[in-house]
Amino acid sequence: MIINHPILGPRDSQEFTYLGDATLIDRPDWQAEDAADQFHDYLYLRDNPAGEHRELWFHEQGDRSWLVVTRNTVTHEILTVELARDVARTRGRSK
Amino acid sequence: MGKFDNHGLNAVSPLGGSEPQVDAFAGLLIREVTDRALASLSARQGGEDAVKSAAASYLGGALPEPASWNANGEFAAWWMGPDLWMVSAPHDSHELLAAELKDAVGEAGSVVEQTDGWCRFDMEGGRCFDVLERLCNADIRAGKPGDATRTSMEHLGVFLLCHEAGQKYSIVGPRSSAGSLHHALVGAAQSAI
Amino acid sequence: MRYSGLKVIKEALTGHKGWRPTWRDPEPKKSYDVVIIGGGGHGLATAYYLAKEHGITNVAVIEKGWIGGGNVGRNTTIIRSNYLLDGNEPFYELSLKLWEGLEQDFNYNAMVSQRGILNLVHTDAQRDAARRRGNAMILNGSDAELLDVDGVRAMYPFLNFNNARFPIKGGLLHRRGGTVRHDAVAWGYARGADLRGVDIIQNCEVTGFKIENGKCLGVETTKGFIGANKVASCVAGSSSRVMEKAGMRLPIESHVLQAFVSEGLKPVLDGVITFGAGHFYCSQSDKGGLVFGGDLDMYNSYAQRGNLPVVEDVMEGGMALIPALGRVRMLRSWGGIMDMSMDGSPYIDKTHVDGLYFNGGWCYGGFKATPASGWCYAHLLATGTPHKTAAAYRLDRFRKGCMIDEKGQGAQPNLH
Amino acid sequence: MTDAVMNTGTVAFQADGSTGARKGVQVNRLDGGLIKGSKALTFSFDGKRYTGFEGDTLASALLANGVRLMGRSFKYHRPRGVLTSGSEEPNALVELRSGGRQEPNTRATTAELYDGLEANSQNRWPSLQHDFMAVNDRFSNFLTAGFYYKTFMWPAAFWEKIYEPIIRKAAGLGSISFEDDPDAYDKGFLHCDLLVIGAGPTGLMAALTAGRSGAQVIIADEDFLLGGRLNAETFGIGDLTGSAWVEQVQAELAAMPNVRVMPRTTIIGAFDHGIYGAVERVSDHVLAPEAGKPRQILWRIYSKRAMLAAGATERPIAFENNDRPGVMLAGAVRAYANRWAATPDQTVAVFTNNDDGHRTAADLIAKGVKVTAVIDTRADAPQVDGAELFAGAQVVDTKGRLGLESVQLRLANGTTRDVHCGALAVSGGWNPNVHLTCHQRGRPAWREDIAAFVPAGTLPQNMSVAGAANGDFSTAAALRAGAEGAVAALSELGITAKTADLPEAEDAPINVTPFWYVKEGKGRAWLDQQNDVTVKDVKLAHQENFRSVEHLKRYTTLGMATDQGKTSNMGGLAIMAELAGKQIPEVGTTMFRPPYTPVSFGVMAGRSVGEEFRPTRKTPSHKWAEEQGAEFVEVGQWLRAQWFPKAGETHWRQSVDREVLQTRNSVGICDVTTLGKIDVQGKDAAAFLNKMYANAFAKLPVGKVRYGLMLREDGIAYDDGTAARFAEDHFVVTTTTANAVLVYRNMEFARQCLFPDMDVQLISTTEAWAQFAVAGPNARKLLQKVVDPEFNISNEAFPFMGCGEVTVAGGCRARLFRISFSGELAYEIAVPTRYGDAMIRKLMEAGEEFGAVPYGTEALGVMRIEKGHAAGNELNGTTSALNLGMGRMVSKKKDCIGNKLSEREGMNQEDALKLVGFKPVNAADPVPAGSHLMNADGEVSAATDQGYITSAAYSPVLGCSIGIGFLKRGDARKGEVIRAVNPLEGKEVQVEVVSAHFVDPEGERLRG
Repeated sequence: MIINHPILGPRDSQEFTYLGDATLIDRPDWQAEDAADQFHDYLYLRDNPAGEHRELWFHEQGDRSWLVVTRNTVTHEILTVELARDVARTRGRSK
Repeated sequence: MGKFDNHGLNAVSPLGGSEPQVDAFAGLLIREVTDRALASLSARQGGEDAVKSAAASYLGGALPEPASWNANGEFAAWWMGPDLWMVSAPHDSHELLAAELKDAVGEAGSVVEQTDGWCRFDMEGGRCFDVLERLCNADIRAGKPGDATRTSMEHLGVFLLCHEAGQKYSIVGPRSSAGSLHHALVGAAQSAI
Repeated sequence: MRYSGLKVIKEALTGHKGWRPTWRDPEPKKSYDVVIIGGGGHGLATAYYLAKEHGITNVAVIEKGWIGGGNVGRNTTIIRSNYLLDGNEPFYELSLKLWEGLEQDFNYNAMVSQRGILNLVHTDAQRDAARRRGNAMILNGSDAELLDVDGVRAMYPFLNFNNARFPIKGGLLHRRGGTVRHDAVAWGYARGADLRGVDIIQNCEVTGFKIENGKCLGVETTKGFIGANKVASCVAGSSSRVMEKAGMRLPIESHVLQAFVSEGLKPVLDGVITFGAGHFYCSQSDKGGLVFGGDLDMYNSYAQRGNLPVVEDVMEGGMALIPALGRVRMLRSWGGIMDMSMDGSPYIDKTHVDGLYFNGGWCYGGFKATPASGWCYAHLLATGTPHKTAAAYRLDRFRKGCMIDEKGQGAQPNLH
Repeated sequence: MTDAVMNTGTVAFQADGSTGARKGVQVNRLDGGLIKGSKALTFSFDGKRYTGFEGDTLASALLANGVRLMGRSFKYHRPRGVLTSGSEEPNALVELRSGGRQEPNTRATTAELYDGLEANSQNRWPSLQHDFMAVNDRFSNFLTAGFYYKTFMWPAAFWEKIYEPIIRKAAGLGSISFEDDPDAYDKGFLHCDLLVIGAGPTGLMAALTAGRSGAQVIIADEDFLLGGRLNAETFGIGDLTGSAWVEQVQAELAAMPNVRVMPRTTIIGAFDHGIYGAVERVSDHVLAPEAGKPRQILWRIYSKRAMLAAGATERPIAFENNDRPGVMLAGAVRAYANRWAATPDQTVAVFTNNDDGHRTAADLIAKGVKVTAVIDTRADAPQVDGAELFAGAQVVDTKGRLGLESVQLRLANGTTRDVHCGALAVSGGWNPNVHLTCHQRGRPAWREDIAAFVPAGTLPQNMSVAGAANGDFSTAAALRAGAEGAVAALSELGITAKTADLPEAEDAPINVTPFWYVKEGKGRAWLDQQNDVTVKDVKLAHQENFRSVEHLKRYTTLGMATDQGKTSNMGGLAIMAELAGKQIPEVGTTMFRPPYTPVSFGVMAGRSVGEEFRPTRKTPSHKWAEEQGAEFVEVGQWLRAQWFPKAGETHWRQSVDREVLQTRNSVGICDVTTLGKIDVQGKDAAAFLNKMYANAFAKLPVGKVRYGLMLREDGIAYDDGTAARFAEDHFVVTTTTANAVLVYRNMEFARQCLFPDMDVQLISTTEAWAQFAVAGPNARKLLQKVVDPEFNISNEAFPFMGCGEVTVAGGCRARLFRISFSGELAYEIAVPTRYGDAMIRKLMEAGEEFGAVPYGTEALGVMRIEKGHAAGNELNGTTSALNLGMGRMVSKKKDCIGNKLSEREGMNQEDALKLVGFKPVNAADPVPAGSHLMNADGEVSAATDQGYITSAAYSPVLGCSIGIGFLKRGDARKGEVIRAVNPLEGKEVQVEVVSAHFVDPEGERLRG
């Protein structure tokens, strides 16, 4: 597969390490009332769609960027690629 | 191989020799390079501009753009990642490059000595394309001087720096695997040439 | 109709006129006691044991394509009971015992062949782990032998003992492990279930569940609504797609696993062998092809195909282990969709919906589990309580912190 | 023809002596052809020597020499000859070469002839002519499709003991030598705008058009000669012969720097996003590769656009005994005559359902071969000159044991007739080579006018199909499609290409009337010749309800042979459709999957073989350790010294015991460079580490080191190490050797995805520093001789868990850490890696007066077990901080990775496993790691399992074996005697539960 890196352009997916669903960015608040349940759902449950899937890839053999790739899990077509750090900030993550 | 005996310890090259290794083929030379000091420079949050200007004045030129490298006098630098660069200088005159660089950028940046984290082989000659296309997936034939590509060769992550398209490249890889990287380069050369 | 050597001879002498369909193709009835979603190995085995062991024959197996077309028809045919953890080993040992009597039980030759599985070890730490696992196997009634390098050499002198990057230090031998003719498993269970009255309905896809006040009343399908007292999902890689229709999110990711077969060769490899320093395992089919595989492609996928890097990785492992394979050719590659669970172990459980049951999360261990999965799923469906060997396969085990993590990889499905 | 061939530079045979001479040897060699008659090559088949010419394949050379019998079928061991002239060949498979180069199942049709070629027939015993296993053919009626599923079940034990061994021995085709393959293989990567797959008229025209536009073009063909069918036909293109036109185009392409022409290169698969796999056969056409040169190369081709121009494959017609040597595809017979100047026999008959078959008759007649009959299933068949035509007739049977002698016809009027012929050229029409279009989601669609499947559905991204592969069979149509396809593909890339003026070429329409099999006859009519699948088998599959194409394939093995059904699938489908009363498209097709043709293990492994399977990482002291005669061990990719044998030591234990005792009694030195080192800087560095580690780090003072435990988010411990604080905003973190990459990846994940606004920068420095542990009571004394005097490393100035920057050996900068894995007074000292070799020598020299020893990973392991330190065996991915006895380290007062889920009930049960030590009650007993723990009495079973031993060693200090491991409620059971059982090796020993800290439990030594 070819991942169109937002900074480096098209790169072979072989250079990347796959993690999984991009919701792993949304780590729950450890002090929330139902933190235990939230962490369970966060770590263990997946939508696992047959179709568009937002997922995390690490450019391990490249610039060490974590990317959020939107890819169709049926056709493997890649629709968008973003820097995970930007996505994380837009999802309200900070320190 | 440089002024290493400035104290009681003698240096050895990544391949373990006291002199850099050279391998010659028809139309290709593979040279182990040991006379450069390296330091990584990363901008701290909010310090991106400060680092760039401080580095520019220390290096005598701007830090390179993504996926590229440049040289300014005795200095050279390549882009490693977002807000992260590798700076290189002659080892003889800059064995303490990291300290010098840190002084230059101060609080705006983080600097880490990288000199001995890497081994470097320069490949020169008309057969570079033929050999490199056996080693890495970079589109080298479409490449240009100043390209700095992180790629992998025979399972090893390396930086590939283009000096002159089709004629001269530097391959910078992990020092502990220098032997394996060297074997891969020589093997590819024997196979392709 | 009973299969036998005599029957084969009789038919040969009378023009093969007497062979009847291996299973019927009935139209679905309005409702069943149990509707099993998925005509794969596990679904068909479940139907077979429901009918045979529990006398529940008013059962339909509905399959969106052709039966046996999922992972039971695209795996590397290995059976084994060489697990480490208490939550797993008794279940897989039950499965292996069922394999051992399967052909006589369902009167179909699935070519169950226990020629042994050898897991190679290349480091002292691997040997320690192999010893712990071998002991766990024996304590659970399975079999294991720890071989040193000479023991391995005696079995397979052509492995790389000369210039290996990761020298072979020994291996854990599981003599009762082996292979089975995978398609025949689906066909044998289908035939056995069909003979006992189970309706096998091909080309019928589930489009939804009918759930009213927390009770599942049946399934909507491309052949209309089919009512059921109990609905049992058994669709491996499609688990998330199907259960999503019942509003469930599962601890499962679907990943593609490639497998390969070489051109036919005169005997090379008697048993199954797994490389401990790379991703490669291999056996030889009775037809002569080397059947081999390795690691997942690593990314979520519902495409039954993979990509080149994994092919290379697997065949590099093959060459590293058996340099004599250099000129042997890979004939065909294919991919299956693995229902990778969050700890590498499966689920056989009720769901929060009354009358809706779930079986899945088999990762790439589903084939060897087929008989026990059917046996235990049938037990759960018939009795309402989990079979003792499958008691740990609950959907809520992560909430409780009771993971069954053979590989110790944590909640990352593609690493199991 | 002759002149034209002259033009092409190849030698045509004139009616002169030389031809006669050659014909004398090669009885079925004809005039003309594209072989180099000037270059005679000798080769052997089954030990018999023959002569052929450069340009021959093994198959064409054998035919020219009058050899029709080339193999045996898989199941019935029927005598078989060559059916085709290409890679789709099911029958003529041979073992090529010998020794380590022996290559089973090689298609004689694609094996290029070279001088000294050695081939042997396979799957027969004792000889090809007299094959014992041919007895199977007599029992074929019992060995029908799937018969084995219905028998061999009684008695149960007999399957493995009796039946299966016989079946396995009989099964398989060719054999391997079991010797290592001596040849080298290589891999590479190519990039292009347009990849053209196939170099027939379509592909050549496409490459020419694209090449002229300046685009980067790769054109690949599996054949060693470009031109595809043009080399097999007598068509002219413009005023040139087909082959002359090919040479002209080839010359122009060769002159273009932007075009790469790759003959002998098979595109094996279409993978995601325009990546194609290709295998180039570099040296298969020579006796042995040149020194250093590869046999084959695997190319990964990154294409922006690809055009499939792979042509079409002819399909046979099934009829009784249609598998005898001499029964061939009509297009193949034509190819042998026109390209290779060879004919399977001097008398040939033709059996066809389409006009194309008639070309074979015409071409053979033109070559002086006697065509004894043209049998056309169509009543309205076109006329034939020079041969008798039987319109509306069918071939109903054949004769000839090891080779065809005659065929029996049923004529339109119902009468039968025997026709003498040594070969029968059969044409059932042509199937477009759609295979690569199916490698992703493509599903072919039926086209009635050509009675064949053509590419359809979702093709691989950016792939187009043209020419015969797309169902356009005429040469003119192919040229047009190639040119227009190239223009279209490039325009999508913004490259303008012009369609060249197309030369004149034949444009004959396809006249075909579908005809799949001859219905009459009690005998067998073959569909899949290699696997012996007959029409009867398909009927039986239908009868037993194996009606889906996939069931048909799997039950009968139709299309599962080495040719993957390229010539047989279609017939099977058509017959199943007829039986099921369906249209062919309703029945559908099976999946075509990679590779297009089989691919060797060697080329897929490339140069990653033997010791180069994976890279090797060497420590800075590697060279020195080699000089000491150290034994090395693989730790991940690292090679580490395992122990350093001294003269007179005959067993590794002696060396290890000595290293341990000398270290504990005086001082030892160990290279610990392999531990991962990550440099962490930034204003939030401390806060960041506070998230990464389960224990607190925020308040670690500068100049201090702290042990840290890392958890996964699920609360399981996965790594431990130390963090040294060099400044408020600067830490150096160490990881275990095995987890260095993983920890770095996880830290980057946290930095970029979880805490994107933290000011923290990470970079690995593992390789930059050569780090040595100096351990033992004399460690400080030793180091004081190496560290420059201006640095005070006394216990007061440099206490336990201190760290700082110093210089050594007169000014070499170094980092010093006072940390201890061995439990002794210990330091780790790091210098730039290039000085590592000198540093180990310096340390050993300085240590001489103390009798300093180097110690390896074994002694390291013994000492850490003596101290009860957890390592890989304990951090096995299933153990929590609680299990490791570090439960209290997990801070509840802060947020860190893993602490929330570590609170789950299942991980905090009162009988949880706890890390403790074990001592054998009988000091002589070993306590092997991997033993399970059982109570002192009671049954030994999984149900009564109490835990397991993770690590064990012989402790020279205690004079007995010791172990550490996990025991239920272990911390509360010290002093209890239990059993360590190891049924795997038939061992059981009594052990006492003790503290895991066997040596210096109070830890006084390391503070001393």
